[in-house]
Amino acid sequence: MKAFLKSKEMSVAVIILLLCIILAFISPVFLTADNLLDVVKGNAVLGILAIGMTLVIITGGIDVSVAAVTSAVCVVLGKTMMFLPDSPLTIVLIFVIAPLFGVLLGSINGILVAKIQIPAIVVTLGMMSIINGLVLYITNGQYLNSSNFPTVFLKFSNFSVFGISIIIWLFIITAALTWYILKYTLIGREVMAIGGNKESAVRVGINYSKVQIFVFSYMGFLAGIAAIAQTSYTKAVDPNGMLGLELMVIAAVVLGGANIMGGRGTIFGTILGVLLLGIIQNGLILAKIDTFWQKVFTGAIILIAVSYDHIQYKRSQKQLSKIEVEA
Amino acid sequence: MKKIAGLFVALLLVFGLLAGCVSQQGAGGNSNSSKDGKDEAGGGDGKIKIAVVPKLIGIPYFNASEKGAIQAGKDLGVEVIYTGPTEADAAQQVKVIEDLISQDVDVIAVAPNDAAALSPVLQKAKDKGIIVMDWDTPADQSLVELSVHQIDDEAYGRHIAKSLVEQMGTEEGEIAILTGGLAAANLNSWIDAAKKELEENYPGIKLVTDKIATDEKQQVAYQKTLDLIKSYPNLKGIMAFSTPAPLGAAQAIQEKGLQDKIAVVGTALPKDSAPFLEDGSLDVAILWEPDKLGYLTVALAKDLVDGKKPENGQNIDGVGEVEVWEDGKTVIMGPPTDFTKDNAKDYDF
Amino acid sequence: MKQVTLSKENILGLIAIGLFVLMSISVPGFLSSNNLTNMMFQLPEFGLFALAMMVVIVTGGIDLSITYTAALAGVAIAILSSNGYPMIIAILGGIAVGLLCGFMNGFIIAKIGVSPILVTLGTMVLFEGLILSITKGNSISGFSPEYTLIGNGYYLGLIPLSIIIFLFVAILTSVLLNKTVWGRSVYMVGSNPVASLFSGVNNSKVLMKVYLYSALLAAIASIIMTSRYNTVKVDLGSSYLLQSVAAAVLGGTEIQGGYGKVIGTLYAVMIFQMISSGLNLMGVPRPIVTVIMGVILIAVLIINFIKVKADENKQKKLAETA
Amino acid sequence: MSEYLLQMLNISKTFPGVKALDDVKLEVKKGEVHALIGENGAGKSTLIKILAGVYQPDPGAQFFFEGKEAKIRRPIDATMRGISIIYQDLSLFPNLSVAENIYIGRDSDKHSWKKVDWALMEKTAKKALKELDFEIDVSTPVEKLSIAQQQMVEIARALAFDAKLIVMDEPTSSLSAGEVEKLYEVIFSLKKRGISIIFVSHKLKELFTVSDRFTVLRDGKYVGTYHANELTEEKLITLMVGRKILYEKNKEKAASGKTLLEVRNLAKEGNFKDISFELREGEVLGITGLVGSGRTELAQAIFGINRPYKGDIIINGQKTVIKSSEEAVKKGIAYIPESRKTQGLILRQSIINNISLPVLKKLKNKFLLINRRKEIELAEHYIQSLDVRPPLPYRAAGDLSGGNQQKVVIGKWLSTNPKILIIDEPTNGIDIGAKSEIHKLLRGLAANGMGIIVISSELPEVLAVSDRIIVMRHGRIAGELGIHEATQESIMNLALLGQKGKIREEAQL
Repeated sequence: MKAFLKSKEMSVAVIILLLCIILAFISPVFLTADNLLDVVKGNAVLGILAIGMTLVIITGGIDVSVAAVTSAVCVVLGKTMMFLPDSPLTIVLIFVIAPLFGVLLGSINGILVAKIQIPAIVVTLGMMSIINGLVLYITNGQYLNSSNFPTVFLKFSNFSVFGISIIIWLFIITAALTWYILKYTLIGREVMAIGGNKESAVRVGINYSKVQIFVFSYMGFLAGIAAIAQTSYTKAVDPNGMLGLELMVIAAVVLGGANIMGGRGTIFGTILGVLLLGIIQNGLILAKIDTFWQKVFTGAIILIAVSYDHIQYKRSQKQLSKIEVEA
Repeated sequence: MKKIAGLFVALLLVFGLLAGCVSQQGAGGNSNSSKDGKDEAGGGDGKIKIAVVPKLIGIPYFNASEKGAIQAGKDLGVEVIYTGPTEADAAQQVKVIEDLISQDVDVIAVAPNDAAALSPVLQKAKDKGIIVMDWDTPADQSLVELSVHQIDDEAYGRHIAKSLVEQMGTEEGEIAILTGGLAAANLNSWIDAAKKELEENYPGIKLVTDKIATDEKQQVAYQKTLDLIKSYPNLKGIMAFSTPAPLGAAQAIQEKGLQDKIAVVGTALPKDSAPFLEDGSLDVAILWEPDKLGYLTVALAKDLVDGKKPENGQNIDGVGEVEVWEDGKTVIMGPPTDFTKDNAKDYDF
Repeated sequence: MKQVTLSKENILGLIAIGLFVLMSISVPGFLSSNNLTNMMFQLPEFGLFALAMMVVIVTGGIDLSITYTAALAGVAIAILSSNGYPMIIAILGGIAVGLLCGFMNGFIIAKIGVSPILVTLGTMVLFEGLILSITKGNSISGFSPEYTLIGNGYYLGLIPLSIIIFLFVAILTSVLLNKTVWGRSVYMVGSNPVASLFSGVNNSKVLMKVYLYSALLAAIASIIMTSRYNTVKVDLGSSYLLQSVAAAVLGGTEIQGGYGKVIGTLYAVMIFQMISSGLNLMGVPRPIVTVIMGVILIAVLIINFIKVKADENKQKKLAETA
Repeated sequence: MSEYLLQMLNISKTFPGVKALDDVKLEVKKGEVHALIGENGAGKSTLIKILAGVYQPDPGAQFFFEGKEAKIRRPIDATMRGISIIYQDLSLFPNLSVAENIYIGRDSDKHSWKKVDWALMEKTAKKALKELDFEIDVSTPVEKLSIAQQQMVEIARALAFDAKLIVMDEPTSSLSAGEVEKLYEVIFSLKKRGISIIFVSHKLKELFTVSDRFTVLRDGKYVGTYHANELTEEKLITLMVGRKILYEKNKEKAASGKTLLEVRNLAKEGNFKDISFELREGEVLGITGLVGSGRTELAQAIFGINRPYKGDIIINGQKTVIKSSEEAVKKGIAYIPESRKTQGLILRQSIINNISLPVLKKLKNKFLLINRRKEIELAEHYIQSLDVRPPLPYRAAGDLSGGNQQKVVIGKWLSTNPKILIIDEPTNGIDIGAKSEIHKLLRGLAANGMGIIVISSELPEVLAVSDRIIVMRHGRIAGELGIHEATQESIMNLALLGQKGKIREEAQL
C-alpha cells in the first residue's frame, strides 16, 4: 500500500479522482453507474490497444501501426462474417480469425524490428502506410452494417454479464490475461526484465530479439481482439473509423506512467491512463464545456504529465549516483 | 549580431528582387506547348475526358456518386476519370487537380473541401482551356461554368428541421445537433438553415447546446449521443448532419431503447441506415440519391463540352427534371428524398 | 588503392534518376511541361517539412508538431492579412508565431530534457487545440493578391517562385549544417551528446536552435501553402507529418541521430514526388500509391541493412587475412 | 582429481593496440577465498570477464573447471557450470522482486510459455537467503533495497544456482563499515560450505581479513600467487607496484608562477566536501585516490558539468561561476575525461572534426562559416606534432588505437590553448610506450606555463608527472604531499587509511 502511494500510478489516480470530484459536482449524472460504464465501454478499444502498447513500450519500442492493423482486422472480420452461418460456431470462428490475422501483421513488424534492426518507429510507419492503403483500396471505404452480420454476432454484441457489456468484459479479460502473462509466464517476466535492465538481461541469457518479436506479435493479437470489440461496439465496419487512434493509444500508455524510452510501465497504470483520457472526453460534454477547448486541455495535460515525470526521474537518478562523503 | 542583421537585410533585398520579377502567369511558350500536348492526346482516341473530383474517395457517399458518374460515362460515350484525395484535405485535392490538368482533361468537376483553397488551381485549369464546374459543394462562383447542386441548401436545412418536429410529434422540447466536422462548409449552411426554420416557425423548440463535432466517425457520434442523453434527460430530438453521424446517434437510441422518446433525423444513406430505420431508432434519413448526382454532373459536363447550357425544367435521362436558377449556372437536382423503413430497401447505396 | 564506394546518397540519387527515366518512358505526359511545372509547384511544401524533420532527426529527436506549427503560423498570417496589415508584417508575424512554437518544444526538450517524441506529441495536440479554438474549425482566407504570388507565381515567367524559395532554403540548410559552428554541433550532439558536452558544446543551446530552425522551416512551408491554397485551416498540411519522417529516413537520415544530409532528403522528396505524380498520371488508384510508398520505405531500409552487413563481412575478411 | 576447482592457464587477451593480459594464470582451490589484486589497469577485470564468458581469450588459453577442460563461450555457460559473477554495478532488475531476481535466468529459451511458479520461486529465494542468514521480504522490488541488500540478493542468486565459485568484484566499494562486517560473515559461511570465492578489491585491510591466497597482477602480467601468511601489507603493495619503478620520478623543479586556479571550500552534496587547493602556472598537480573518492566529480564541477556546487572557484584572481562546459572553455579550462570512447571522442566523426570541435568558433571566416582549410591545417598540425598514427585526418576517430585516440583528445584540447588542463586517467588502457610519451608531453606543456591537474589511480604515473600530489578519500582531501616526500607507499597510506606516515597497526589485524 505504501509502495502504491509513492508510485507513478498514484499521480494519475489523483488527477482522475480530482476530475471525478469536480465532475460529480457539475453534473449529477457523471457518477451514475450507467455513465461510468458508458465511459469504459466507449474506451474499451483504446484500452485493449493501450495494453498491448504497454508491452511494446516497456521493451523500448513503439508501434504506430496499431490503428491500421485494427482496421484491417475489422475489414477482414466484416467480410468473412458475410459468409458465416448464423450459429454459435461463428463466434468461435471470429475469435480464431481476428487474433490470427492480427498476429500475422504484428509479427511482420516484430521480425523487421528484431532481425533487420530497423527502428520500430520507421517499420511501423511503413506498415501503417501499406496497410491503410490496402484497406482503402480493397474496401473503397465501404461501410458494412449490422444487416451484413449474422444475428448471432449481434446477440453477442448486446450480450452482457452481470449488467456489464461483453465489450467491457473483453477489455477486462485482455487486461487480466496480459497481467497474467506478464506476471506468470517466463516470456512475460523476460519482457519485464528487459524493461528493468537490458544489460543484465543479456548477462543472464535472455534472448532479446525473441522478446521483441513476441511483443509486436502480441500487439497484433490484441489488435485482433480490439477489432472484435470495435465491430461489436459500432455493429458496423468503417474502414476509416480508426484513423489517428494510434496517437491516442500512445498518449494513454505514457499518461499511465510508462517510460517511452523503455523500462517502466504497468497494466494498471495504462488502465488509469485510458480512463483519464476517457473521462476528459466524457466530462467535457457533461460539464457543457466548449468543445473547441478540449484539445488544448488534452495537450496541456500531456505536457505537464511528461515534464513532471521526467523531473522526478532525474531526481531519482541523482540519488543513485551519490557517493558516500565522510562527515 | 551585426553580421546576422546584415545577412537578414541582404536576404530581404534578394527576396524583394525576386518578387519584382514574379508574375502570375507562366511563360507564353509554356501554355502553348501544353496545348500542343493536348492536341496530340486528344487525337489519340477523340473521346471527351471528364474528371469528377469528390472531396475524398473511399467513403460510401462518394462511392455512390462514383457509380452514377461511371454509368453516365458509359451511357453517353465519354471517358470519366473519378479521382480524389484519400483524406478530406484541401492541399491533397489541389494536387489531384494539378495532376488532372497534366492529363489534359476537357472538364474538371470538383466538390471542393475548401472553396478558397481551390481558386488558384481552378483558375489555372481555366487558363489552360479546361471547363471548370463544381458539384456537391459550391466552389468560387466566378470560376465555374456550372454549379451542380443536389439540393437547395436553404430548403434542405429547413426540410430536415421540419421533419424532426414532425417526428417528435410536438412543437415543444429540447433538441441537439450533431455535425460531421466543425469546419465543413455545406454542413454548416444546412445547420444554419435548420436553425432559422426552428426560430421562425417553432419557437417552442430549444437547442440545448452548440453543434457537436463527431469527426465523421460513427463511434464518436455514438459516444457523444450517449453523453448528450445523460446531460439532457429531457432531450426530445436529434438532428445529425454528415452521413456517419445519424448512424451513431441512432445506435445510441437503439441501445438505450429510447426510440419512442427521442426522434432522430439525419443525412444518411439508406443502406447503412436500414437497420436503424427498421426499429425506429432512426426516424427518417433525408438525402438525395448520390448516384444520380454523379450521373447528372457528367451529363451536364458533356453538354457543356458540346456547347449546350442547361435549361430550367430540362429533363435529364436517368435523373429527371432539374431546376436551373436565374444566373443560368446553378442547377438543382431536385427535392430531397426521405428514406424511411418502408422504402429504404429499394435503394442500392 | 582507392576504391569508388557508393554513399547512401549517391545510390538514392541513382534511384531518382532511374525513376525519372523510367517514368519518362513509361508514363505518357510525364515529361510534358505541364506535369513538370506541377511537380515543381507541389514539391516545395513537402520538401520544406522533410528538411525541418531531417534537422531534428539528426539530433536523435523527432518533431510531431511541425504541421500544426505551420498551421498556427498560417493562422497568424491570415488573421494579420485579413485585418489589413501589410504583407511583410503578416509574414513576419507568422514566422514569429512559428518560432514561438519551436521555442516551446525546444525549451521542454533542451532545458527540461524530456524525450522529444513525448513533448511534440503534447504540443501537437496543444497547437491543434489552439487553432481550433481560434478559428472555430473554419478556414480563414483574405490574403492579398501579392501574397498569393508566393505560392502560385513564376519567377521570370518560367520557374515557380516557390521552388526557388525551397532550393534557396535547401542550400541554406546545407550550408548551415555543413559550414557553420551550429551545424557541426548538430551532428556532434546527434552522434554523442555526452562527448559533445565534454567538448565544451552547449548541447541545450544547440538543441534549442534546432527546434527553432525546424519551426522556421515549417513557417516558411506554411507561407507557401497558405499562399498557394489561399486559405488556412486547422489541418493545413497535416498529411505531410508522417510523410516527412518517411522522406527524411528514406534520404538516409539515421533515426538514432548523428547522420543525415540535405541532398539525401532532397532525393527522397523527389522520389516520392515522382512516384506520386507518375502513378497518378497512370491512373493508379491513390490508395495503391500510399502502399507503394510504404513498401519503398521499408525496402530501402532493408537494402541498407544488407549493404551494411556485407560491408562488415568484407571488413572482417580483410582483417582476418591481414 | 586436481586440488584446484578452477585453473586458467596461459591466458592472454589482446585488444586493438593494447595487450591487456599476457600469459596470466589463476588457480583457485576448492573452498578458498582467493584475492585477485593489482592496480587499476593491471588486467583484473579483463581476466574476470574472460572467466564470465563476456570476452574470449586469445588462442592458446587453457581452462579447467573441476578438473575437466571447460569451454565458456557465453555468460550462461559460466552460470550453468556454477560460476557466478557479482559485478561491481550488479546485474539486478530493479523493477522485479527479490525472489525473481534470485530465480531469473534459470530457464532456457525453449520454455517461453512455461508458467512461472511463484511459490517455487519464493521457496528457492527464501532458502538461499536463509543460508545467508539474511531476512527480507522476497516480494519487495529490488529498487527499494539498499546497495548492501542488493548485494546480498546477488549472492543469494549465486547460491540458488548452486554456485561452486563466486567472483566478487569490488564488493565493498559502496558498503558501510557495518555492512562490510556482515559481508565478511557471509563469506566465511560460504567458505565453510566449500564454495570458492574470488575476491577483487583495492582495500588491503579487508583482503587480509578474508583471503587465504593472493594472485597479484601487474600491467597485464602474472606476478605470483602467495599465501596470506607470506605477506604483509607493505609487501603486497610492493608486489602490486613492482620493484622496478616504471617511470622516473619527477625531479624537475616546478616553476613557481602566479596562481591560475584557486578552489576554496568546494562542496557538492553526495560528491565531495571541503575541497581547497590552488594550481600555479607551470605546475603539474596530481590528484589521486581510490576510484569513487570523488576525484572525477570534483574535476567535472570545475569544468562546469557537475552542478550546482557550493564554495568558490577563483581563476586568475577572479571569482567565477562556471555554469557550463562552454564557459569553462572560454575561461581557458580544458578537461580530458576518463572515458575516451564515450566522453572524450565522437568515434564516428573524423579526426579533423573531433580536434576542431572546441575551437570551431575561432575558425569562422568573415561569412561566419567554418574555414575548412584552417580547420584541416589545425588538425594536421596536431596530428604531426603529437605523432598520431596513421596520420589520416579524414579517418573516423573510432578507427584509431587507444594511444592514438588519446593523442587526438589531447590535440583537441591543446587547440583551445588552455591555461588550465585537467586530465582524468591520462593513460588508461594505453600501452607502455605511448604512456611515457604522454607523460613527457604533459611535462613539456607545464614547462611552457600551463597549469595541469592530472587525476590518476596509477601511482607511478602520478609520481612521474606531478610536482605536488593531493590524495582524496571519501570525497575529502586526505592530505597533500610534495613530490620530494611522496612515495607509492605514502600515497597508498593516505588513500587507504587517511593517514600520513606508517601504516597503522590495526591495518595488520
